[in-house]
Amino acid sequence: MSPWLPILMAVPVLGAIVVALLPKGSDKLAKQATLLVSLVVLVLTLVMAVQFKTGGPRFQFQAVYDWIPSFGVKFGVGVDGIALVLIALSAVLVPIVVLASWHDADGTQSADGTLITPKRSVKTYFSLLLVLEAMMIGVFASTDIFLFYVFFEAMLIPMYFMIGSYGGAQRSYAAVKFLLYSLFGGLLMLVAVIALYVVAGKGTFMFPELVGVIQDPATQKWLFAGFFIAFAIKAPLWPVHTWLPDAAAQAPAGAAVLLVGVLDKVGTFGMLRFCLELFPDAAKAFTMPIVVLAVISIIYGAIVAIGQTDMKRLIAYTSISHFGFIVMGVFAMSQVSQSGAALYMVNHGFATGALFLAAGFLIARRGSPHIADYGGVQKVTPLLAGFFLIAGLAGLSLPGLSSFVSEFMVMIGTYTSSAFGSGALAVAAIVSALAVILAAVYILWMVQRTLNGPTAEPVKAFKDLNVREIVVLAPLIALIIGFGFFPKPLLDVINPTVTQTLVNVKVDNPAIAEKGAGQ
Amino acid sequence: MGETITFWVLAVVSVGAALGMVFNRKAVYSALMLGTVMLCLAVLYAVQDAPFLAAVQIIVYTGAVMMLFLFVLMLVGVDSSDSLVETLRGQRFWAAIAAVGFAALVILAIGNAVFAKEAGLASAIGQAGYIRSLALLLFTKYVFAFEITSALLITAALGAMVLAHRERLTVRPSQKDLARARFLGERPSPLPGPGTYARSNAIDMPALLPDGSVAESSVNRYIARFDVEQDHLPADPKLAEAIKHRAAVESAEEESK
Amino acid sequence: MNDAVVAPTIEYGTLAPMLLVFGAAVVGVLVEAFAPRYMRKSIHVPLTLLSLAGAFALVIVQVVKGAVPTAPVAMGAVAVDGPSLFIWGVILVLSFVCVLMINDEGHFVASAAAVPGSADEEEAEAAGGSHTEVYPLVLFAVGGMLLFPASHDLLTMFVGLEVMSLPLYLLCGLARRRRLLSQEASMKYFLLGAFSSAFFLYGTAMIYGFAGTVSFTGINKALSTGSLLDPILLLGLSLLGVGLLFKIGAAPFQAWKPDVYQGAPTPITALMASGTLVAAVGALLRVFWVALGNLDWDWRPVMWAVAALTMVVGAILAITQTDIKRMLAYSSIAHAGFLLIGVMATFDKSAQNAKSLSAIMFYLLVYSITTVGAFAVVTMVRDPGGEAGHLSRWAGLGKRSPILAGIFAFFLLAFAGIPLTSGFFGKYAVFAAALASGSEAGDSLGGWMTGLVVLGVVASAIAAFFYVRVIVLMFFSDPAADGPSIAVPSMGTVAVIAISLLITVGVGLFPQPMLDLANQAASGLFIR
Amino acid sequence: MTTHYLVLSGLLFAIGAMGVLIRRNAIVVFMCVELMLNACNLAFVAFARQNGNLEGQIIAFFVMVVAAAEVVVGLAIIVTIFRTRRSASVDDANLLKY
Amino acid sequence: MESPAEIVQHTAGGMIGASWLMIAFPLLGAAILLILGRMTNRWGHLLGVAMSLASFVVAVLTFLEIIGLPAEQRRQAVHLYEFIPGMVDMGLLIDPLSISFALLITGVGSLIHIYSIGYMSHDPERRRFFSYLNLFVAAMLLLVLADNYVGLFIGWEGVGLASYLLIGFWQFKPSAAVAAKKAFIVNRVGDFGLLVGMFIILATFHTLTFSELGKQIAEHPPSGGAVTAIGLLLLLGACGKSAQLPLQSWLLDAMEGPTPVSALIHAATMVTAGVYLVVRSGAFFFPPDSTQAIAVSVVGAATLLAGAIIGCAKDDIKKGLAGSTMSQIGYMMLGAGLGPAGYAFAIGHLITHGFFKADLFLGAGSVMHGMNDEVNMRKYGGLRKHMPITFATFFIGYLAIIGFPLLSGYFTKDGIIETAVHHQPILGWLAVLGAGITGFYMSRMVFMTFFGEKRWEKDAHPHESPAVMTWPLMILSIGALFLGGYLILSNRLYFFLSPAVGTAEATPEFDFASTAGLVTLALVAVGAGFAWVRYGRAEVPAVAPRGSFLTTFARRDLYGDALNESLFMRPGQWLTRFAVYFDNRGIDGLVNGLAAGIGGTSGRLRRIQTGFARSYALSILFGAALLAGALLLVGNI
Repeated sequence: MSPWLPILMAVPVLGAIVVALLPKGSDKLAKQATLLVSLVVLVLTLVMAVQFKTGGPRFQFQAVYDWIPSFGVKFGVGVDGIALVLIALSAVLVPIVVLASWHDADGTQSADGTLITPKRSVKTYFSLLLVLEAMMIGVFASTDIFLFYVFFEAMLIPMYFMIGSYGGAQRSYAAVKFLLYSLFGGLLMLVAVIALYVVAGKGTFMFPELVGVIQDPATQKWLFAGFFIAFAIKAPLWPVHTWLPDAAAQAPAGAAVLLVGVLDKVGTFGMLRFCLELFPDAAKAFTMPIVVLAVISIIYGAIVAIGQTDMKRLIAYTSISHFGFIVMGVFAMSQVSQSGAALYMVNHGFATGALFLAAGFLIARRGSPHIADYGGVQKVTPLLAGFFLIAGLAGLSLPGLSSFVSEFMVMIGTYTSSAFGSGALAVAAIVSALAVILAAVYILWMVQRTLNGPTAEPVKAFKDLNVREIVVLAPLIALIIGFGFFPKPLLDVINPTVTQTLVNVKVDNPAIAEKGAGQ
Repeated sequence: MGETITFWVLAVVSVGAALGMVFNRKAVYSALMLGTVMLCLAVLYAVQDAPFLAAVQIIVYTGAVMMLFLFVLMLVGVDSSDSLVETLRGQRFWAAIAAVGFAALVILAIGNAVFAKEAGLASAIGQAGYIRSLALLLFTKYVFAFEITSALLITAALGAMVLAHRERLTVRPSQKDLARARFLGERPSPLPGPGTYARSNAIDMPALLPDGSVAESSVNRYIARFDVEQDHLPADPKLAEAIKHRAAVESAEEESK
Repeated sequence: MNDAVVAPTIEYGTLAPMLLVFGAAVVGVLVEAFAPRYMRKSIHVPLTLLSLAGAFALVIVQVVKGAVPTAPVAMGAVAVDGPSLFIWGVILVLSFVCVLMINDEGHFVASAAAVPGSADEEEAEAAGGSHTEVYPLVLFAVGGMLLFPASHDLLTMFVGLEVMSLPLYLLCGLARRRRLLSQEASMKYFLLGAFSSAFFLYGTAMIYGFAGTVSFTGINKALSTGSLLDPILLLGLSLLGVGLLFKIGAAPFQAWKPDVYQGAPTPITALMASGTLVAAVGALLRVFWVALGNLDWDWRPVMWAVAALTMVVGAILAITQTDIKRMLAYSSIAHAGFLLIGVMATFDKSAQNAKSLSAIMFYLLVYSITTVGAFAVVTMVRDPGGEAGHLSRWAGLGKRSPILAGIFAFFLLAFAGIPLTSGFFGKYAVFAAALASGSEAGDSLGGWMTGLVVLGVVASAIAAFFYVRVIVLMFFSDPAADGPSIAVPSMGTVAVIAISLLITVGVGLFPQPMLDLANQAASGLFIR
Repeated sequence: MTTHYLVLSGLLFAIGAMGVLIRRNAIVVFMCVELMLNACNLAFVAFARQNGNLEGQIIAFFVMVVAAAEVVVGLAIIVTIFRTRRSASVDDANLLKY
Repeated sequence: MESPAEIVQHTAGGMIGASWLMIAFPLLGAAILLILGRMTNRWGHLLGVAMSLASFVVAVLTFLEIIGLPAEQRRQAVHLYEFIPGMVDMGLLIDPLSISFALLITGVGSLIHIYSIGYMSHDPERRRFFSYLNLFVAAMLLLVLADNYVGLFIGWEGVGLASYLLIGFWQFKPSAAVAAKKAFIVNRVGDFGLLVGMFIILATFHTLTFSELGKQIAEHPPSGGAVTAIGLLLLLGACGKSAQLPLQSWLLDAMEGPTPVSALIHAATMVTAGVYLVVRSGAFFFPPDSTQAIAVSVVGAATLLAGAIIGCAKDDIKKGLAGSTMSQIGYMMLGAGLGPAGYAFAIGHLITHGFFKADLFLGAGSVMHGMNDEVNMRKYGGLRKHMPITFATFFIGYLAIIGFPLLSGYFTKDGIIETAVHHQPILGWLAVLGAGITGFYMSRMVFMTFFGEKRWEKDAHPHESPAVMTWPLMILSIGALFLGGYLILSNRLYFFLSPAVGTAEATPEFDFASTAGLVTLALVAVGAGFAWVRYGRAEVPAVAPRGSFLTTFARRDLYGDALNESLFMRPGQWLTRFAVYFDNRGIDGLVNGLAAGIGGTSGRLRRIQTGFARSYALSILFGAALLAGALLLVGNI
């Protein structure tokens, strides 16, 4: 019984309550309180993460309490390596998002004085944010599948309100679409969760006790499908991806970061932990179709991204492409590809986060997400442009930046996976590698149209990043570059979990480069 | 044998009457047809060793319930009759289909059921006798339902009160009040009657006062207005003028409302 | 001829909750008759509330004493078993809460007999009259609700049905505003209700013909002996089903529900949507599980179709509704479908059946409480002409009164079954019960149960759409310039909303205590 | 004979039901419902004799009482509606729809 | 033929152990300049130069330490840190090949840094320019020093990034922005090849580290198919970076960048990375006379001709030089495809080309500096008097590139040609032809710029550049004069490199009087003479005449862009448009359609709720009948 994870969840919830109960007109105090709480969570998370023993048992900091004995549901939390890094990702992103969203609810005016967004309740926004943080931590920390499901679904609500109340012009359409898509998938998963409980007959939802319990292949397939569809929608995988561009484009930049950076990771995280380990045979049986979908996502997302005229939508489509990589890595079922996929989840959070935030700052200055409304930004605001460019380069997985390592691992892990013998995975890896070209096209074309060229008239009035905005972007950029050259800390934490996953999936696919590493 | 004959006669009559009830345009006829059915059923009850029930059927149903229906019918308008045009598309067709289908199913079910020989009520009645047996059941086994039925009756009474009874909110003026009001008013005496004429016995003709002048107030002002609006004025210009004037008073009053 | 009649035994102690309610109703009528007009309300309100609270206390006493009888009481007319007591408790709480709402000004017509829009009506309104008969009528209805699911023979059940329904027919027509709608609702409810109870009665006749008795124990016994009269048994079964399914509003017998819910005064709608539903489901369970439990082989496939149709019809039709009460009515239809999934979750093992029963009762509890809360919020959003029923009037409510809108949104999320609300656990419990019973060995419906649950899930997703749409309207749309005003809530309404919210939140976070209650109540199943 | 009586009762019930569907006058509709209840009673009485117990007859009594109460309430409602609309047609009351 | 020496894991300290400083210095410089931003405006360029020089010093010291070692120990792998645990460790490989490159990069790089102080002195963003230059140097060093393909790839993309940033340095010019993007994207096509190549390497040999790879190949000689595939894919990568056919189109556009960039990146160093890649992988994947090796040579030969032809038609001095760069790298590739026999010449040409081409570019830059950034040679003329130092250095570079006997280019290029004629005669003779064309277009350039009448714009006041610019020119031209001879004669370079790249079957001998050499010289002379006739003696029209089909063909860059446009861009645009449409209308349309369908169903279905009590009753009766029917049916089954 380790108190770490319950505390990590309780702190933001309490913070949210405090923020919500602040008297009227204390907007500034609400912001500061939120920032403080999120920083406390960050510190706690880091302190906890330091104590994680890489060679230790799979789940650490476990805490299990009875919650609903009638249903066999426990409040069971604990983290393995992948969950740990994802929790850390959330804990890092939230304070950044808080800072980034500092004025989002205040109502903003564009350079020419027109009102872009009306004033909205600041307290609500920030308490929603904190609630979301608690749920994000909870969803990754749950070792009880039911609890996981609860967080998985409940997480939608704060995000729904953040999009719907604080988003752009089409926000209600986007919010509803987001919610219904996820809810639909979630409900199918609910059926699978119940069925898992019933079929397993163990009277518990605790993940460690359910691994390897379901043996019947047909049952496995059905349950797998139930889980997978939910995760595929969440991830989002082609062809159930169309909610993301709308949601991400309409959400305020901060919320978009959490949506794409963390929430969607739940999908791929779930695939890796639940789909694979609970239903190994089904996972193997479905690998090829899923990898095909993933490859389609990769290429298709990239191509559609090229054709976007709206920055945030463009970034969203790039994420679809990136999620394709993650899914491919997960299902290629090799140590390297899965480690790469897990690493990708983290790196993508930073990279896309930075990109969304930088784009958000840009949009906040102009009041328009349309690429065509910009031009020559670099000349006026070199700092903003610089950050934007680096974030963009991280988006195209430039070597030296963190996303490269993961993308490379995924592709090479997929190519070299011996899980299925056939060359199909190799073909998938090669086709997916085409995305490196497409990624250059979509990112650089956007950069060219926004940052470069003659300065557009409204852009001339732009102010460069202020201190707050620099503080928002700088840590992300630092992390992107740092992990780009030195991903080892993350990989060391991730690798044992992946190894364990592969053992549970019964795939004998050892680290391909053992020989190369033996120095 | 007697029962069979009774059954067939009454069955034909009751089904005919039931159909008559459904298909008769006039509501009153329908009510009477329903009464017929009920009477038939009463006889059939009697035939089936339920004489008490037969009596109750006649007293409660035919006597009370049907009367209630008839009263309400009178309240609503005795001669009200449905138009033959069906306004809901396909309603009759589907109603017929559904009813026939339902009847077919019921008859099919009953027909397929294999009944033993009727047990008869002799053993049930046994020593106690018919009425006493009924009472015994009613006051022992079904006493709770019996008691609860009272709630139903109270509800019914209460409901009728709520919906139909209009409570007086002001004190009804007594004759004294009315007389006092009359004498305090402008005209203690009654209004003059209209002038009636041998040929046309019309109440829209103003009376003539002994001096030959026209008594305007002798014509009801609503009627006067009607005449004006319908251009139904007498040929005599003096009378016509009086009616017009009277109508103008009515119009003015109407407007002031 | 002179054999003495043995006096019937009535277990007054056991029946006390019900008798108290009926007694209070009769006293209420007497108050109507003898108390001066100005005093009536001040007598009725405490009388009604105290009697309901007292009845609830009596239920609690019975539960605490553990004196749950194992045989039907009142000469076999009433079965006061665990489920009955649970349902009684729920109904009493709900009716208490609804009475708090009824107690508010402005829901009931000043003079029902006065023609709408006439001088009489104005006069009555000016005089500040109102129908205090409402209180005894509600008490009668509640008494019927208590009797209906607890009755142990079909006759008592029929009487209970009527006792429950007649006052509701009347109450539906007593709305103060939009009286034409209210009267129309009343008439429709009445005609269709009478029509359907005729079916119930015919079914009773058939069952009686089959079993020679209308007692559930007797019917159950007759079923096990087998007979050549199966066709009339099945006919009776289906017609009884018509009557009961009508009451819970299952398709294709759902048509009355939207019209009546929309037209009736909102507190009465709340009572119908909660209390009546609970009672009807209880009765349905008793008939289908107790009397006809051995016939599940026959009725479950048909019930499958009904449940599926009900969920789909409820969910799909709700999407295009523009009136909030009407939408909630359709939502109630969809929920009736979900409940039917639970009703079907019965098969051989009694342990599993107890779980299913507990799930249904839990669902009833959480759903009905949330419903009452939702309707209470509806009463507070007002236009000059009364409640602002049209959804477009709700636009931007979240901006003008965030707390109220937030609470309503929370109730809607609970309806949608979002985790961390009570509705989620309700839905979960029912689905889990269905899947578990479907996975029992030998259940011919096994896979079909899964299919039904999946269908239920799809319907939930569709249903979520219209709940979410209201939230969108309230929070994401800009308020209309002349939007509805929010009535200053009376203590009663505040209490209603607070209680519902508390339970919805509390059960959403910690469902275990309520589940324990339901489990305990369901553990012994029904008295057979 | 029981079968005969039951068939008759079934016919009457169906006729009553059909009447409910096709008549517009609320009072007549209600009469049709009464006819259906009467049909039930006939069945009860027939079954009472068939099964050799008096319960069917007792139930028939209850049905009559219930019917009477229902009639009172129903007619009161119809009268109220008539006062408001000057019409007793059930079709005229269709403000609530869709 | 002999394989390269085994790579030794470096253990001792010394300069080799500290060789990472080579990368660290410029990287630090770039980081400081980028992070501190405007604060460094005053001294930023000095820091940049200092860092580059520091790197050069480290390189020289390392070089000295290497040549102090016995030949078989000259390959030292320096382990830095664990990069991707279980797969790749980050480390440096210090061997003759890499150190040669390092010297070239830091040496020429430092000179260009110094030159840029002057060249960019008027640019307000000079500090940023230097940060990019430093970044480039760091990345390029990583590229050549990394001891594994991943490190190489990081450097590879790093130089791509620096190139992108520098081409687009004047990003406010749309043409520069477009050119930068184009360069990056075309390079990415090549990267795709490199990436997939790495997949196959890892899958086949379970390692990406050069040292391990060597052991693996030594132990299990690989089968043909995989190696051919790897080779061709690496070649694709090399083509992208080195602007070889068919990925050549970006280089000409890249001249949008400031001239020092063109000199450093697009002439001297980065574009030769492809050659480095081929040579570095040569021992593994390009066995002589294998399909892939021949492919390398063929690509080289084709490009050298194409570049030369393009060079003939350009009036823009930088584009002309860019064409020549393509062409010269073509020579290197041709040489690199010939195996160890050609490696020394290829690398030698690479080094000398680094000098003389940098010299030429900087010279061109100097000219532009004096001519208000005018690049059109038709508006030059007679400049030799006005900028004598520039002229002199440029002329030396010119002589070197056309292969004037005894100058640097003569030795290296002739070496390649001879080896090629020996091994692949057809390609060799094409190279000879190319040399002739080189003679023509380079002469044309010199004549148009420095000879003839002045054709300047009115406001042009040509003047010699400041010392900070001319000194580097002079140093470079010294290299252009003598370096080739030093490296090639007595096979100094060959023997120096052989531990790293292996040895040929027969040690190559430079033959002053080979047939090919003589023919080359003759052709060059003819070309130069023809150029004199056309551009030296005759008047050069200020506006380009229409010219023949061939001229147009060359001016249009051999229709490379047109080809790309019609083959890739347009279909790509259509595909993109279709995909966007499909996403909005197809997939989203389906989803929205489904939603609308449910809504529509609802809208129609709710009409059932007619509001008529009788209809409701009908539905009840129907329901009852259905229920009864169904139950009777079920009951009878």
